Amino acid sequence: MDTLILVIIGLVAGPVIGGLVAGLDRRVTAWFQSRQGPPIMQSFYDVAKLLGKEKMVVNQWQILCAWVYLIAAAVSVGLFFAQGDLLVIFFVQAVGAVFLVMGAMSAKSPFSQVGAQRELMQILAYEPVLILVFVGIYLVTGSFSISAVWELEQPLLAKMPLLYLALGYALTIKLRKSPFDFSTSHHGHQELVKGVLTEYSGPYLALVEIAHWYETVLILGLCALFWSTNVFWMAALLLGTYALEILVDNTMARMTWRWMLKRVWLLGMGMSVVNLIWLYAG
Amino acid sequence: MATTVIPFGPQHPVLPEPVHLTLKVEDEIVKEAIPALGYVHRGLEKLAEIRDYHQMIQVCERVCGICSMIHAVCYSQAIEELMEVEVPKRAEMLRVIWSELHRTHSHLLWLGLFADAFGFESLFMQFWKVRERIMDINEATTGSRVIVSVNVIGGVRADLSPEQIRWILGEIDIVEKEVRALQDTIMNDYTVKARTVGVGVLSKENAYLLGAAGPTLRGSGVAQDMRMLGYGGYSELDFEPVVETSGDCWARSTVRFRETLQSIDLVRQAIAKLPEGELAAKVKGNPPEGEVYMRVEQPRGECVYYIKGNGTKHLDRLRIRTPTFANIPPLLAMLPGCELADVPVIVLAIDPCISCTER
Amino acid sequence: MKGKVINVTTDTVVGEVMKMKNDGHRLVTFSTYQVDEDGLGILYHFDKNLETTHLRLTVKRDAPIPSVSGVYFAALLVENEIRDQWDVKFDGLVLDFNRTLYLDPEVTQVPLVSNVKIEPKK
Amino acid sequence: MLFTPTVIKNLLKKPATRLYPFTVREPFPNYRGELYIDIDACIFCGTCARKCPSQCIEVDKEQGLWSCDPHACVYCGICRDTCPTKCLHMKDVHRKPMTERIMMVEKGEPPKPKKKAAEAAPKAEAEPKADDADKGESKKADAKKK
Amino acid sequence: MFGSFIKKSRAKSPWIMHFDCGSCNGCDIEVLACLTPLYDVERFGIINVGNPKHADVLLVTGTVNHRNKKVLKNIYDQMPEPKAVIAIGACGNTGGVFRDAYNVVGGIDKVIPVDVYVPGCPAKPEAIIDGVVVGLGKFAQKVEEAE
Amino acid sequence: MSNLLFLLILLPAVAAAVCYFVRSSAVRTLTVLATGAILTAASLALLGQETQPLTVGSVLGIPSDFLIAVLDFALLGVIFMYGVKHKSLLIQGFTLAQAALLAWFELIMVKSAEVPAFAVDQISLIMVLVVSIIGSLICIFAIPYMKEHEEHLHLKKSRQPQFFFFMLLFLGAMNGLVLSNNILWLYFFFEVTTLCSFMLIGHDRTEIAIKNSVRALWMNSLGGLSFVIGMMLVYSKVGTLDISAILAGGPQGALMVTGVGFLCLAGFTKAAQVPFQSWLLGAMVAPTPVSALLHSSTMVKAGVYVVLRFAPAYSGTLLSDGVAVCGAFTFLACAALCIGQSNGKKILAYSTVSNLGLIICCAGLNTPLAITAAVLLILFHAISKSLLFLCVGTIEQAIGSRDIEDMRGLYAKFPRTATITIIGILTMLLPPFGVLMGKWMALEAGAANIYVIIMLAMGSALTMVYWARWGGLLMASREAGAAREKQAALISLPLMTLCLGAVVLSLASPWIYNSMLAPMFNAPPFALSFGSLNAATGSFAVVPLFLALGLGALYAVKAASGFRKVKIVAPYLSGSNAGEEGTYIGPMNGPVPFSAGNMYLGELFAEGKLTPVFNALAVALIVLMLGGAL
Ligand code: SF4
Ligand code: SF4
Ligand code: SF4
Ligand code: SF4
Ligand code: SF4
Ligand code: SF4
Ligand code: SF4
Ligand code: SF4
Repeated sequence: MDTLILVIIGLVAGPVIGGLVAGLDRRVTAWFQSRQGPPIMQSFYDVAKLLGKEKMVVNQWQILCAWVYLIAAAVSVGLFFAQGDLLVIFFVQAVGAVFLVMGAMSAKSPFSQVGAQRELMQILAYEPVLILVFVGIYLVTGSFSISAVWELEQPLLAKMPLLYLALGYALTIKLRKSPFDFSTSHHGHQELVKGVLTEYSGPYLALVEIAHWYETVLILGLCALFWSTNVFWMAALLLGTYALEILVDNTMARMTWRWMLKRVWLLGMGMSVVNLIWLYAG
Repeated sequence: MATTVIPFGPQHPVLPEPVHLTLKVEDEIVKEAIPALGYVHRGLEKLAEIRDYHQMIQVCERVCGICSMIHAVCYSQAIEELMEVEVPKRAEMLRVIWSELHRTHSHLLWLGLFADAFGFESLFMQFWKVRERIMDINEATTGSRVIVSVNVIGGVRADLSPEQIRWILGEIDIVEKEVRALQDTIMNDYTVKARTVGVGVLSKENAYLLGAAGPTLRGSGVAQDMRMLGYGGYSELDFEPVVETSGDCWARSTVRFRETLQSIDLVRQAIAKLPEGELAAKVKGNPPEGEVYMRVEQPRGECVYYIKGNGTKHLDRLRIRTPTFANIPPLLAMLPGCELADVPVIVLAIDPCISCTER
Repeated sequence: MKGKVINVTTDTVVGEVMKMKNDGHRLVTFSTYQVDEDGLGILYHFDKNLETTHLRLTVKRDAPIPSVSGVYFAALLVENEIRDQWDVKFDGLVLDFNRTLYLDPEVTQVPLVSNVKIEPKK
Repeated sequence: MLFTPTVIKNLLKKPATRLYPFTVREPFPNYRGELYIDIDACIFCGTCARKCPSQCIEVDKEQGLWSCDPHACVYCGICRDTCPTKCLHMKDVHRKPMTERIMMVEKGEPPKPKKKAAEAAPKAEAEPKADDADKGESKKADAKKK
Repeated sequence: MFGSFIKKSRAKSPWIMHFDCGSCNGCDIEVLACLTPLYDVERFGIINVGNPKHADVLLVTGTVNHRNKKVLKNIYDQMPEPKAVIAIGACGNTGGVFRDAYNVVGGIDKVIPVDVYVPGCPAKPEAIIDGVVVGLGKFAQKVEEAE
Repeated sequence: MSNLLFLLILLPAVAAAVCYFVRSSAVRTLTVLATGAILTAASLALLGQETQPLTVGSVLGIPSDFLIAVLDFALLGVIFMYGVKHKSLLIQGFTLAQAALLAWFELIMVKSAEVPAFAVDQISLIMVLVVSIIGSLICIFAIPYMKEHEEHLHLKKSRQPQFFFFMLLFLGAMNGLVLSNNILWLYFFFEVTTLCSFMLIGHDRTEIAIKNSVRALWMNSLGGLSFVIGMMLVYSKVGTLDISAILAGGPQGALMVTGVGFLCLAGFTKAAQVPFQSWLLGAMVAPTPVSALLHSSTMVKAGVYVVLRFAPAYSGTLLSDGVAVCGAFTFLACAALCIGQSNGKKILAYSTVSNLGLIICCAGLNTPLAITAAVLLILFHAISKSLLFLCVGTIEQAIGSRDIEDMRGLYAKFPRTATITIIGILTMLLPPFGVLMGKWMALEAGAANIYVIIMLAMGSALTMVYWARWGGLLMASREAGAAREKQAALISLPLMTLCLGAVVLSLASPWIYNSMLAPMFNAPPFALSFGSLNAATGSFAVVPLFLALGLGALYAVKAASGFRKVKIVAPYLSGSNAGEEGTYIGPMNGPVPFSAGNMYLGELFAEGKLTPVFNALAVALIVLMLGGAL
């Protein structure tokens, strides 16, 4: 029963938190650029407006894929709040990612096609890192379940600092921030227009956006696990991490997927492996 | 088989102007790039047949709204040469000041757009923020931010008061400081270099043979700057063409960055040497029969006007060759083999202005 | 007009342009003007160390003009432009847009020649 | 990451944003904004119409009508500078956007056919007054309102 | 309640798309300048999206010619309702100085319906902001009428 | 029970003979259908049986063990003949060595008492189900397929009799293989599959088909040789041919473990593990039902079965780790090679090898969790993969190409096939379906071994990529009123059955686990509650996930099917769309058609460059593995 209540809280709070984070993000980004920026509630206005727009698609697959993306993202957040298995949560989240890609590929538009391919490259880059992070958690707690994390005496961060850094790569990719914002970017000034999102419009774009909020919450939740012992430090860790994300977003050029693959596989995986070896040894 | 054909333009967010490239890519490597033009073609050269030669100044300014001043200067100088009009020294120097202000704003604008081309939005914002001071100077001294309309045949229509000059000097000091603060980012930042160094390389020979112009040519190591012809007030100023040798996008952006500082310096020199005197010479009659070939240096490079007069107030032929027109063949040569993500960077690196290309 | 002007004919133009290239000149552009009812003047502008040289070619519009795009690739765009604006043909143009560089079928006049209709597209 | 000092500086300083339209800064006095005419001073000489590079002014000397298409005007100020009576002026703020196309039409008093004027503009006929005045006035009001 | 939130949101989140229809760049760069720190139209929730399918408001600069009129029409058709069109600058309004040239069709309203005309050559960023504000008013009005 | 076993093994052989000698297509069709039905029934019936070892006394008065020995040599003789015919020294050498060693083994070493020939346990039960049901469906699919196939080839004389002969024989051999309890019997069936696969791969008799079949034969002969060596080494230590006895004893010293190592190596060759993957890839020249049969449910599964079967015999040894690492390496290497492929069957081939690697890795990990993962993977992989093979076959016959780039937008013309293929792909890579569940267990089991987990993590990501893009490119718009797609009943039946099976069995997986797998272990890895599999290390909420995602997906499908009410617009093409969907006005004012291609990461994952590297690494790993056993 408790689990069910937690799941419902997660499902409701997910988009609220995700939307607020997105709004804050835009505001802080504006400050970094010496601008005033939009209201904090802007993301909600955007999505509400999109929901009120005319429904327009290239074909029915897009409708299907947008919905499945949202549902999978929501389910993964639900599972997270239900203290589920990290790997399962991740795979459920991957359902969404795959459907987003497939929906983009259903349209005869080179932009969404290439965007979809790049999205796949991103999955290729972050998936191994995330799995290794979960393995790290398993090695520390003896389980892949989130519930085990709360029983720790010492924050995960103390044992897996390098894995946290590697997680940073995955976080940046998932949040679609520079230097990894090539499958689609927040500002439409990209060689691929809106990349993987080019053909989603109106209410379906809103679904994708809400799903993205869920994903943001999921990945922030993942970060939160790293300081599970103290709420204050957890908040500080999250704030610091996100602030760093915004800073990185604002001080780096967009790179290419080739660069990303090499970088994340060498550095991200490298750091993860070093940290893992340490955990295995210890 | 795994070829993707990408219609790059005419409406495309990284190309603020409508132009089209059909890109054939494999694994995001460009194999072939074919352009399509004509989305901005208006046919304004032909307007010379129905507008008189004074009115054509306003038309020529609108060949391109970014370096409008310099188009007007080039056109006016051509007509003045044809009609053998002596332009007052003060007017010549004022033309230099506004031309260099235009070059500054154009380069700052470009640096911003270039940053945007590799997804560095904050840097774009920063350059455009700095640029607004130049726009304010334009607006305060000429009455318009972009298309300033201060040229007339024989001179200029506006003047600078001593207070304005003092204010301008103060403003450009600030601009220079803020621009210099960005030097490290645009020239040395790791991610910026990763996106520009070695991208779109144009060798010195190719740049020359393909007829590149302006910073594109100078970035490949050819020291050619039409201002060295010494037209207008430039003969009295002290400067050297800015040259980089690596021929890649980094070199082109560095040339423009250094030219921005050079232009600010030229504004200072011109103000220091601003003589007293008339603003415009009296112009009587119509351009006589004859031909004139006039070249000036625009922010994007060498701009050529060919004018044929016939003794009436309408010109027989007005022909404009703009720098972007010259830079398109080199662009086509640079694209094959690059990554799709580098296409915007390479395209932007020639500082395309399609409006003036197609007129 | 400043700079040296050399008169050429359709027979000699490619050779002269080749000579300019071998001399290390940069092709700047061509300019065109109307000579008479069906005559077209083309000026080939060259630059070397800020010195200008012009080749002047006068042709009738109904005969094809030898293209120099094989010598200077950069001539491709301007030759296509002239093709659009004067309805002339170039022999050996590297990439011939066939009068679609700027013009659409809606424009029925040859732009820079008065009272000449564009032939309907095949 | 070399850009970090700049963004931090931006973060610590007040945003550079001008809060237009909530606060409007003092316009530059020279700005060539909205063109308007002091119709009472106009002598309907047509100079402005002839000099306008955009050819957007029409002057009907016989009826005393001066009209300009503000949508076609390029705000170059040539007309203002060449008007012999200096009856054309430009505000230092831009013309406000409109939801419909309008035409500025001003009706004034056509000059009496004097001998001197007759040389330049032959046979300007005397005109019954204010036939179209109402129409002109209403359009003018419309134009100004926006 | 949600319906009224959507209605309110429409005015608070106008995503614009800029299409340069053969402009001299004068107006273009002023449109771009609107996004930059000194004008920052993101204050009003405005995002410059490069894609008609995401746009609410189409900002058009420049003269229409025979080639780009098809593009203009196409883009307009790909925008989902409700939508508004703002023609910017003398060129967008009427064709401007170029309207007598042989390849010029004229203003934007020759091809698609225009909701707001922003005069100027080029239109100042302030004028463009005013134009968007007027456009939003028109937008709300159109939605009312449709309902 | 004994009747059922004979039915499962001998009926296919008899049916095969019927197909071969009665050259009527109607009879053939009936035979195949009937065999399929009976095999299915028999395998299901076996489920309800008491399991106990079974001894086969004599057949027609000849002692059965002797009969098998004779048949062994006869088989080797046939293979040697083919070696001579195709001038392959490798085949000749390997077979001669095998024959010599086998003779020595049987005549000198073995002093056996009677050993039960057959035994049924959980693993073999599942294998029998897989072989009998999926194998039968594939054979049924082959009926219309081969008809059309021969029409394409314009054959004068139908060669379907041979074809179905070997197909059905294969099923029998497989059933025999998985049920054998006598290691010599196992070896016999192992060799039968080698010969059948050789015949089937070379079925089309094109130059390339023959070349590839010869390659398959020599590699599998090497496997046979390795099997014989392994058998001898193991026997020399434990002194019995009884597999259950061998397993019960666990690892017994270096020599015996090395012997098991050789048996595993034999399994590797059969399961086409790197560096032996090339035979399986080459086998793709065969008609698609062959690929489906060989590479989803039978031949290659024989390989992993051997490795899995002997898992208890090497548990806790270095060999076990070696097997795990080799398997994980194959998983990663083939996933990487797969990224670069656009040939649909090659993708399936690499993905098969890759998944087999994962199963072998699980066997090597050798914990209850890992063994559960292995068995579930065998089951679900067989279903989904055979479905996909059949889909590719159907598509190939429809569009004349097996290149996935040519399948772009398949939905527009062939909505049924495309949808089934998409579902097939989804069941291969996403939760809550069985293959992913297996992968999940494998990852959780592998987390204890750093080498394994790193390779699994990377391989898992690569897998996601090559499936997702294939699934995506099949989707497309379909014009209203486009012609309906026709599918022959015998094509539809296997496709729909497999498709449904993949989904329903995934949903039922907790109960499958509970009833069939949990009894295998003293300490079952999972507890079942609310339809979730719970363990200390993690839990997979199968039924809740099915409910959440399934209901969600149903809602999404409903929303999508209302698409006619939504405005349909052309895709965005920078504003230059021409009339037709996807076409735009390009240079010279002319139309340019849509064209898109996947990224194949040519510079990173070039098959030609990577294969030698992977092969070398794999050889090194295998040497290490065998060395580790000593
Ligand atoms: S293209 Fe170049 S010359 Fe032409 S207007 Fe633009 S900047 Fe000026
Ligand atoms: S020249 Fe530059 S600023 Fe002007 S429209 Fe093109 S990209 Fe934009
Ligand atoms: S033309 Fe001159 S006199 Fe006449 S109304 Fe205008 S300003 Fe007055
Ligand atoms: S006097 Fe004649 S030329 Fe002068 S303003 Fe009047 S009408 Fe024009
Ligand atoms: S300001 Fe310029 S364009 Fe406008 S009416 Fe006057 S002369 Fe014409
Ligand atoms: S700004 Fe408008 S009215 Fe003025 S010249 Fe240009 S097009 Fe004509
Ligand atoms: S030039 Fe002045 S006086 Fe003459 S018509 Fe124009 S506004 Fe009137
Ligand atoms: S209105 Fe003026 S500034 Fe704007 S595009 Fe047209 S000519 Fe350029």
